[in-house]
Amino acid sequence: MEEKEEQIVFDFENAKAKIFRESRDEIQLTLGEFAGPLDLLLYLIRKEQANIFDIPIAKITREYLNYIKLMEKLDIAVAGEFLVMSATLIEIKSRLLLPQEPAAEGEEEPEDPRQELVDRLLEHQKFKNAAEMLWSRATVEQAVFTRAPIETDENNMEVSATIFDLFEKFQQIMERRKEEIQMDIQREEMTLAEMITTLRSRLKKAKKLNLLELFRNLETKQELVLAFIATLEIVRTESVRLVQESTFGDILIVVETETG
Amino acid sequence: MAKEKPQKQRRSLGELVAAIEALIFVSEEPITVRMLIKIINEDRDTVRAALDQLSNEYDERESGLQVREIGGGWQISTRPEFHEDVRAFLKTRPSAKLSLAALETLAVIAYKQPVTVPEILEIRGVQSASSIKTLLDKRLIVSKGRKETVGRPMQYGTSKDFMIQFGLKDLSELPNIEDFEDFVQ
Amino acid sequence: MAKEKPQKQRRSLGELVAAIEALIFVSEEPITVRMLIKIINEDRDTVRAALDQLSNEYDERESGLQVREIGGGWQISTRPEFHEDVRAFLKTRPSAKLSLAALETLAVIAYKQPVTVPEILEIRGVQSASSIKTLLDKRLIVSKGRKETVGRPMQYGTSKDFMIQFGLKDLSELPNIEDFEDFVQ
Repeated sequence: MEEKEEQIVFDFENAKAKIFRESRDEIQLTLGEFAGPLDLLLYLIRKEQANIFDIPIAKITREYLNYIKLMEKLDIAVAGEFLVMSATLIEIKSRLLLPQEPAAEGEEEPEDPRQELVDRLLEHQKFKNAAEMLWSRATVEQAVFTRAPIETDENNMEVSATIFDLFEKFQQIMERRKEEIQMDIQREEMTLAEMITTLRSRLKKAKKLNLLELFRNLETKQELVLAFIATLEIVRTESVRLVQESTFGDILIVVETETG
Repeated sequence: MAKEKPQKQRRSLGELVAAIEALIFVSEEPITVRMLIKIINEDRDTVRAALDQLSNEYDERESGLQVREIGGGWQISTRPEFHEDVRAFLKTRPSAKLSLAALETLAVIAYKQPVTVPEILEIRGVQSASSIKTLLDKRLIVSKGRKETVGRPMQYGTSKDFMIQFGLKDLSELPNIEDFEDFVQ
Repeated sequence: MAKEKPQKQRRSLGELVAAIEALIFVSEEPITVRMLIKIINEDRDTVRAALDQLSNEYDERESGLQVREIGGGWQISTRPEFHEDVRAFLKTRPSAKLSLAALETLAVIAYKQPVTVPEILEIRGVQSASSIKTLLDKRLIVSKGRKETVGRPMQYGTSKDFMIQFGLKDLSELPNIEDFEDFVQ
């Protein structure tokens, strides 16, 4: 088929791509889940003003394949089901081209190769119409309001649950845990020297540290042990003292002042 | 044998209507006839008659409210005519409608339930995974157990919320699917 | 100055009464006269007259509900005469509603059963004692004997009621990751 000049315009809001051909006839391509192969076929049949019970299969197939080509050109990932339909159309077309064997006496007429497709299209069409009915019902219901929560209602903090909520929660917990484990691995282990340096600089700034608080903020057992040894080391080598202000009170590390 | 409970005094229909009105109001969800029978301690016919009378009273006095059967129970709600006033007060806009894809999937599930994902694909011609997820999130559909077939796929059906949001008394109120046959010209 | 809004058509008193009824009904707090004036766009006297008429209507038809002024606003509530029916109803409500914490705990127990309290803590990262109590009270979980390990902690699993409430034939019907793979794009 010869290529024609085409101009492509995207209408993102409605998830549509319009293609203007040189001949000025306009092709609209609807993206998204709604536009499956059956929708596309119904659209083409309507556009051609063809009779659904007597689909001009050669023409429709040609149009259909054009669309698929266009989609590819637009870099729209052509979903598998569109390709399956291409194959189906081509198969129907070739079966129609085969010479018909006349039905023998008493035998039933061979089925029209298009029949299965027509049935599917009609079935699909019904549900599209049913969807429209639902749409208009929902519109009416949106104009109707129920009473506000009253005292006797249960607390809104609570949720009623389905089995899917349960599964989702479980997934979330597992995700959360995975992240926590990764964070654990990422945290670098401190050496004693680093712990002494940290403690020293904090003391220098604060002049006074609460031992209990210091230990409470440590994450691992290893850090706790290191902090303990570091404290002893600092008390031993530097002018700081451990002070307990009352009998079961908190223990403080205090930097000795010159006059102290 | 002696009666254990003191027999309640029989109430007039008017009193029953009023008691039922109070119960419908208090209930968060549409209240079922069965529940009303249990609480009011009257037979089904009496409760039904009271419900009809109550509903008619609301209609006749041209109330701003209506009493109606929805989602398998009875509920009081505002009348659609007053939606502008109510919206102005609640400062709400019509909530986001479902996408056409989701509505189509919902239509298939409503008419074919219980139905599996592959069966929906067959009718719609496209994958419906994200629509099904949306419908589950909005609690319009629920899982209906697994189908005893290869792979034991999950089956889906519509929920009570579906009936409430689409203003249906029960599923039998859905128009017949054959009525939607519409020959493409 | 020109009117910016097109003047609404004047409504009859009956229509105003109905609109006000709808507004009182949807309001979370008793709705003030000032708010009604604003929404209904009528003067104070008209709104007052409509409120009186509404309140009288409820009294006259011996409704189960009453419209009354309370806490500086107007509210619809059940009449005290029906408190016995109302209380009887409120008692019957199944409380299948769970807090998020309880739901999470239940999820862990359902998928990891039999499981001990320390194991649940390990997975959830938070103490679950009160959730476990709630779940036991609601009979969604049951103890499954002690684990033969240090301290012999109690193990928990889901109950038959759990399966009934969540619509499961058996535990193999719990959704698994494959059921959701389709939804991930």
